[in-house]
Amino acid sequence: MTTFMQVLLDGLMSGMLYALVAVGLGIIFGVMDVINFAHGEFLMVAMYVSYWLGFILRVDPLISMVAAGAFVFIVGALTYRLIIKHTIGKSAMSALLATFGLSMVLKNVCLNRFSPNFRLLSDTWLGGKTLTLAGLILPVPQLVIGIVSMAVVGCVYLLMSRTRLGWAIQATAMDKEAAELMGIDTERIYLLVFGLGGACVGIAGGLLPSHLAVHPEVGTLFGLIAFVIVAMGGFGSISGTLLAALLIGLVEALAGFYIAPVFKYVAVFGLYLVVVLLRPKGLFGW
Amino acid sequence: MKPFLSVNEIHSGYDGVPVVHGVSLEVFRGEMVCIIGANGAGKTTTMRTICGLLHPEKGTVRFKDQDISRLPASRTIRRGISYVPEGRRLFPKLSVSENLSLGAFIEKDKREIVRREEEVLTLFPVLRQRANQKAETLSGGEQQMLAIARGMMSRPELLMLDEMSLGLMPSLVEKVMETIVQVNAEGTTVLLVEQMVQEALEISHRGYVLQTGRIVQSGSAKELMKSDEVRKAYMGM
Amino acid sequence: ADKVIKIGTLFPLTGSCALAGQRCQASVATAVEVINNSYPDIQVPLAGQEGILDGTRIELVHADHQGKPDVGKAEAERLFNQEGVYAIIGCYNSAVTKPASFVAERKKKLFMCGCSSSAALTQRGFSYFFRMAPTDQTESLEFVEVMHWLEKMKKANLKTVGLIYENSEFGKHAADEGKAAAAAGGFEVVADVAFSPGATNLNSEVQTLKAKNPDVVFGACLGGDYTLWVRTMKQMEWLPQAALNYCTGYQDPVITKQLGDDANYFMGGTGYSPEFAELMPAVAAVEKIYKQKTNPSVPFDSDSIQEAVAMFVLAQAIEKAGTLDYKVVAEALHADTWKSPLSLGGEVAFAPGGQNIKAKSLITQLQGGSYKRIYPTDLADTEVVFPMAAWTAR
Amino acid sequence: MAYLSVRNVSMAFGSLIANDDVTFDIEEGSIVGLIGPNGAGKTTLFNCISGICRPTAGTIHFDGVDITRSPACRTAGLGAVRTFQVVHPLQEMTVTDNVMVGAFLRHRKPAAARALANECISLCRLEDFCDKRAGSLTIGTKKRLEVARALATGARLLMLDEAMAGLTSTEVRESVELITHLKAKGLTLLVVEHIMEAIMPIADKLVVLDGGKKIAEGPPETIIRDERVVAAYLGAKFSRKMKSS
Amino acid sequence: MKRGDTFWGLLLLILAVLPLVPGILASSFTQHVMILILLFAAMAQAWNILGGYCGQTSFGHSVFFGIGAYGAGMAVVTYHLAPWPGVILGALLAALVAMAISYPCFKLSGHYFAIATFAIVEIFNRLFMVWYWVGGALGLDYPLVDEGWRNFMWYEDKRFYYYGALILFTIVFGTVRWIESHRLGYYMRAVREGQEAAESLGVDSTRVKLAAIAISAFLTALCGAFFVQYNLRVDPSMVMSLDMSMKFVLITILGGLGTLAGPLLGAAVLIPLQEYSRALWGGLGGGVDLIVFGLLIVVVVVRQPKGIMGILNAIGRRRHR
Ligand SMILES: Nc1ncnc2c1ncn2[C@@H]1O[C@H](COP(=O)(O)OP(=O)(O)OP(=O)(O)O)[C@@H](O)[C@H]1O
Ligand SMILES: Nc1ncnc2c1ncn2[C@@H]1O[C@H](COP(=O)(O)OP(=O)(O)OP(=O)(O)O)[C@@H](O)[C@H]1O
Ligand SMILES: [Mg+2]
Ligand SMILES: [Mg+2]
Repeated sequence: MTTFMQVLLDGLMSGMLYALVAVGLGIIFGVMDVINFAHGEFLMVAMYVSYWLGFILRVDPLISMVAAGAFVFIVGALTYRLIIKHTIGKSAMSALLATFGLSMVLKNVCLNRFSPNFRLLSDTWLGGKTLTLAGLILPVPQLVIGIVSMAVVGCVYLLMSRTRLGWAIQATAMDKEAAELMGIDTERIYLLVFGLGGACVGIAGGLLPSHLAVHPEVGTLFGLIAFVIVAMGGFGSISGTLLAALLIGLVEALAGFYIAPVFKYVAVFGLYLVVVLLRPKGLFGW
Repeated sequence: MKPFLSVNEIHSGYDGVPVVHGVSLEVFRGEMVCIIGANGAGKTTTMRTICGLLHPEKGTVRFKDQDISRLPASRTIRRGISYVPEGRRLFPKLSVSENLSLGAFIEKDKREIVRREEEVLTLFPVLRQRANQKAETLSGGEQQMLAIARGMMSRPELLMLDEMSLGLMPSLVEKVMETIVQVNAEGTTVLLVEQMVQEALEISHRGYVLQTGRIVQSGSAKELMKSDEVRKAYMGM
Repeated sequence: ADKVIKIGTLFPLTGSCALAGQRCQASVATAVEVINNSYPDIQVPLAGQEGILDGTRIELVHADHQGKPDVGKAEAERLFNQEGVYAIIGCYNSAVTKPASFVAERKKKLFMCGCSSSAALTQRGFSYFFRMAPTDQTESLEFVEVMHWLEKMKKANLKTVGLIYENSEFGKHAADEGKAAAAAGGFEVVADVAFSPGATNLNSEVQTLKAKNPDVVFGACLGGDYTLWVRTMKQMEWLPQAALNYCTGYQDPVITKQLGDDANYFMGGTGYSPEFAELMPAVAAVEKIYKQKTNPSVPFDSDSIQEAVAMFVLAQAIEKAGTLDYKVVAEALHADTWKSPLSLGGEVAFAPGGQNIKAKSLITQLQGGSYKRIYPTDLADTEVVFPMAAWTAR
Repeated sequence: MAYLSVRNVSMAFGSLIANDDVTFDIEEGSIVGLIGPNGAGKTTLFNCISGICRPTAGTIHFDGVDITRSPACRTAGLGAVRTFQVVHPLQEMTVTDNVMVGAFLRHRKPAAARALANECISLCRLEDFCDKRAGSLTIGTKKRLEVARALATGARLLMLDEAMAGLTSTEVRESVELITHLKAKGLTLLVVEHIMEAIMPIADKLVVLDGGKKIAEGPPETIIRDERVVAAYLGAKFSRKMKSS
Repeated sequence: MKRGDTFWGLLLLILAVLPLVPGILASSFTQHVMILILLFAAMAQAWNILGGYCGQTSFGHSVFFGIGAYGAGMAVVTYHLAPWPGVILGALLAALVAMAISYPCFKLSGHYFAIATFAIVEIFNRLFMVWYWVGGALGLDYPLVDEGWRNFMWYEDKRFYYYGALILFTIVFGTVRWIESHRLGYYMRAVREGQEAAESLGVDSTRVKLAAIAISAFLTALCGAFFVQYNLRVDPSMVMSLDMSMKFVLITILGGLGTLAGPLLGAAVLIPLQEYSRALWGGLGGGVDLIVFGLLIVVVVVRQPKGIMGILNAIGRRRHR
């Protein structure tokens, strides 16, 4: 029983991290209909930012996550300005191609500049600490990442549904031209959305180096999982993304433990297929 | 008197393919002006150029004595131009009332938005019943009304309507026309594009006839209605 | 005139194995540096003279196979046909070494393999293929030996074995050999845990190990996955009595810095470590050059050093054959036993098929951040800590 | 049985009943006008007949075949083809290609399909646009394209959903001529239209929907005099105008 | 139409005589690049049937590619036969698998479909990784076999591979050319542009999509078989991975989606870029070749989002004006 609860708990915590990674992708996807293939690499960049801050300036990831978020916000905004902007409304798939190129560039620039070494921050505030609760082990880093992640996702949700800006974003997502006619500066909205999406994954990446090693390939699998989560939740739905992320975290942990670790991603991707076959627009999609 | 809106020799089109070749027109404050023309004449293109969705390759658009040719649509609406586009362009996943409040996006005061919504719903009572329905599930006519209503939410000084009668039932066309007249009488300048030439000319002060991207005729609505070419080409007589 | 022999290197310089690939490349370059120039004070064959065959210099042509077999094959062909290299040294990933060495064999040109560990490579009966490192098979057998030794020496009660490995050609191969060896040694394999490399977490993997609670774990995890594995075990407050690792993340000196005390008491097969200096006095001087070629803080590891060995052995064979004729050189390679101060055994000799039968590896244990030799006992310098000290006791 | 027979069809979207027990018949070779206020359920009825929606109750027979549950492509294959009120051009294809998609329903051979397509294109006066991308046409032209495409399928029952909206009166006249021409060729037409000038002169029968229910059915002359229709739909001014002309 | 076909005929003729002219295609690396161009053009074109013409973006083609590859690979490695029976079986199996897995997925639209195919690749990849019968993670390595067409294997002379690739290219492009001008091609494009409209014109969109994916998967599997024969090895990450799937997509998009020439253009640009930049800078280590490669992709897209076809069209238009 304790084992079962422990597995659930582990799943839930990785689910919460996935939620934060995916929500960034989700808003970009939902608003601009752009598959940002470089999303995993945004995560990697954030991890490097946080790692170097920690390594050189001895800043703890808990603080440098803000810097990482801000940095990737800028990376996202620049990506939009320099690349995505030119593809919008011209050809549906070209943004995919461009972001794929970008992911290759980011990955290899990091490889080139920082070498392929994997790097891990030691002696962080959270690193390696655990809490024990009724026989369950709660690793503090994951716990904090989970909490931060929920908080950020919550903020994004409120932003999108309660504020004027959120409305403007939704309107832009549905009909860019009509939104412009309402006085919404869609150019700014796009820039913001891309930045915001980057910032979310940036915060996630900023927190990670205290327990996951940074290397140029680290984002790949995260990016992959984020795609599946966003689609499973339903494009444009933040609550869907959250639910899907938690589900995927749970399924990953349960299948990994009760079936076999090799099959955990088979189960995760299988879950997506099952969900969309039952609900073709994802859990909460339009 | 200085024109409220003046369009000078604009050339405009899509992807480098010109559609409008040197159109000029003027609208004075408080007027209702109507542009008529066959399919594909460039009426919509002209309207889009005025409101800033397109930018003229040559020529200028001046509004309230300022050059707005290069302003994007999101800025022209702040100067007081509201364009109700052809084909409605509602926000399909948002409810009717959400669509309406977005119409007043440039207004920041929430209470003011509610007040305007109230006003507009009085003009279009059908929408009141559907206030919480998603826009995409409205019938064609309901959607058209919502589009017009949304266009009026920003309290524009110049309201541009593109084929607003499209798909409306006869009694509604009548009603919408009456509403427009009323809106115009209350001080909003109106620029119309219409296929229902007769009805449009009946309510307008002046009119322009557009043919393959050029103004071929203009004058007071009465003159145009009497003109043989207009009658033959556009009124089916 | 300047006489030159071109040698190709083919390693994963990008992609998920880039770290190892770049080290291997630097290692070959180090060997070439030593061979081409005169280093009379380095006690390694050919160091004292400049070049081979009376002053012929070796020139390296580097290539990147990105960890992909198809790219590796294409690059091998390009190196031979376009760049006109005499031989290729590579490819780290066994999956790439296979097609690439196939190309060489067909062309009847030499392929020197440092550290690809798949036993299958030398079971193909190739006559132009030579591999320096011990195979997974050798290592697995050694692991089992260690277990028996522990049972005897420490009165340990070891019955069950768990495996954790990345699900790739390398990991799967190691695991298969490990399973076979453990079974042959009379141990029961209770957990067989494969994971996708580059994992986001290893929770269920470690949870599975914890649930099955094997006495000994064989690990084949590379790079970041290794640290993640150790950290996750710590988080889940579990440890086996002993953990034995293939030439993997374990033997990357960087982990001791990153994991600190947590890295301690793990064991593994190690072909080289700076702590072996007394056993291999010649290495230190070569290592100095190596550090200049890569990162000054990173010494040789047991994978990368094999690539240098490959270069040295090839050069020695050419020198001895006195010709560049492939057949003659290949026969010479087979015929002799080569002095190799950079190898643990000090010698290299090839069986038919190209396996270095003198290949040895030591079992080390990390203690206090350094690799201590614990087995075989005649080479040991430290007493083994067994069972591993619990997380709470560190 | 009539050519198209709609029996007790109801269609509900959740709690909203868009069609409520609608029953009417269409005789072969006639033109039937379907009118009614915005939101009366005309398009929904089209969706039910053409197989895009499954009606929640009732049956629909076309030429003796039950098509109540048949998917859209089968209904079209049987010869009942509709156009869309909200135009659905095949954006990135040229006008000719658009029409050829329709034409392939009857002709497998590209050459034959092309010939048929060209014929329909000239019937709908789209010659000038042949090589244009359908997405770049104006709304009016797109509507004509819808008609041309439907014609090209060799439809026997053509259902036009506001195909004349957005045309100038002169263009409407031309379309009316086209419709009468088609009728002469033996096609049956079901026409939804808000432009009374167009529909009144040609319809053999009008069916009026309001709030999902059928409120009147009969020849145009009686319909314009029907109090309920005038109140719900035509409005005073139009009915005056219609009567006077 | 006519003029286009003359162009293709001429192109094929030139490609066919190219190796016969002494001095051209002399180096084996050039030959290698040419082979890859033809192979990847054929692969991308096969993808283009479903992804470009039919508008169903699939990231799943490496599954079909892999099945074809394993068909040939297992025939040779496991059963010690000539590859041919495996090729045919693999291709048929790929078509069947494609239809079986995509039938339910066609309910999904747009990105949901794309991501579903994405998931399918990952599932297949992981299953093949642990499936002992097909070699699992270890993969299958070719033994030495006799050279020649019977075994489709040559160790030194690449010219035969070149002709093999050319035949493959011709088959795939010919098929697509035929489809394009016939009913299926029109129907596929109609389904892409608007399923509802297509259905109302009598197009059975499910059948059209199934036909498209079956043909596409069959041709893709043939390319897969060629790929293993050329590379002497097959394992899941080589042939059945997202990386491989991306190649199909990238080349087509880069060249021009839904056009006959697009895949060839895309391959003709991307493959030499990839191969030569690697040859030139790969050895430097730091992934310089990949940075350059990535940057060039970005620049092309930013300049002309409609791909190289878009650039050509733009030039053509300027000339006309
Ligand atoms: N997005 C576009 N891309 C390319 N060409 C376009 C586009 N939109 C319209 N056109 C072309 O521009 C010309 C004029 O179009 P415009 O929409 O201005 O006509 P209109 O007078 O409004 O016609 P209608 O009454 O049918 O709406 C047409 O020939 C049309 O094909
Ligand atoms: N998919 C849907 N979901 C929910 N309600 C719908 C849906 N489609 C239509 N409706 C509702 O059904 C009613 C009938 O719509 P329909 O489009 O059939 O009207 P119509 O008679 O064609 O009107 P118009 O003349 O304006 O086109 C409308 O009130 C509309 O809001
Ligand atoms: Mg228009
Ligand atoms: Mg309707």
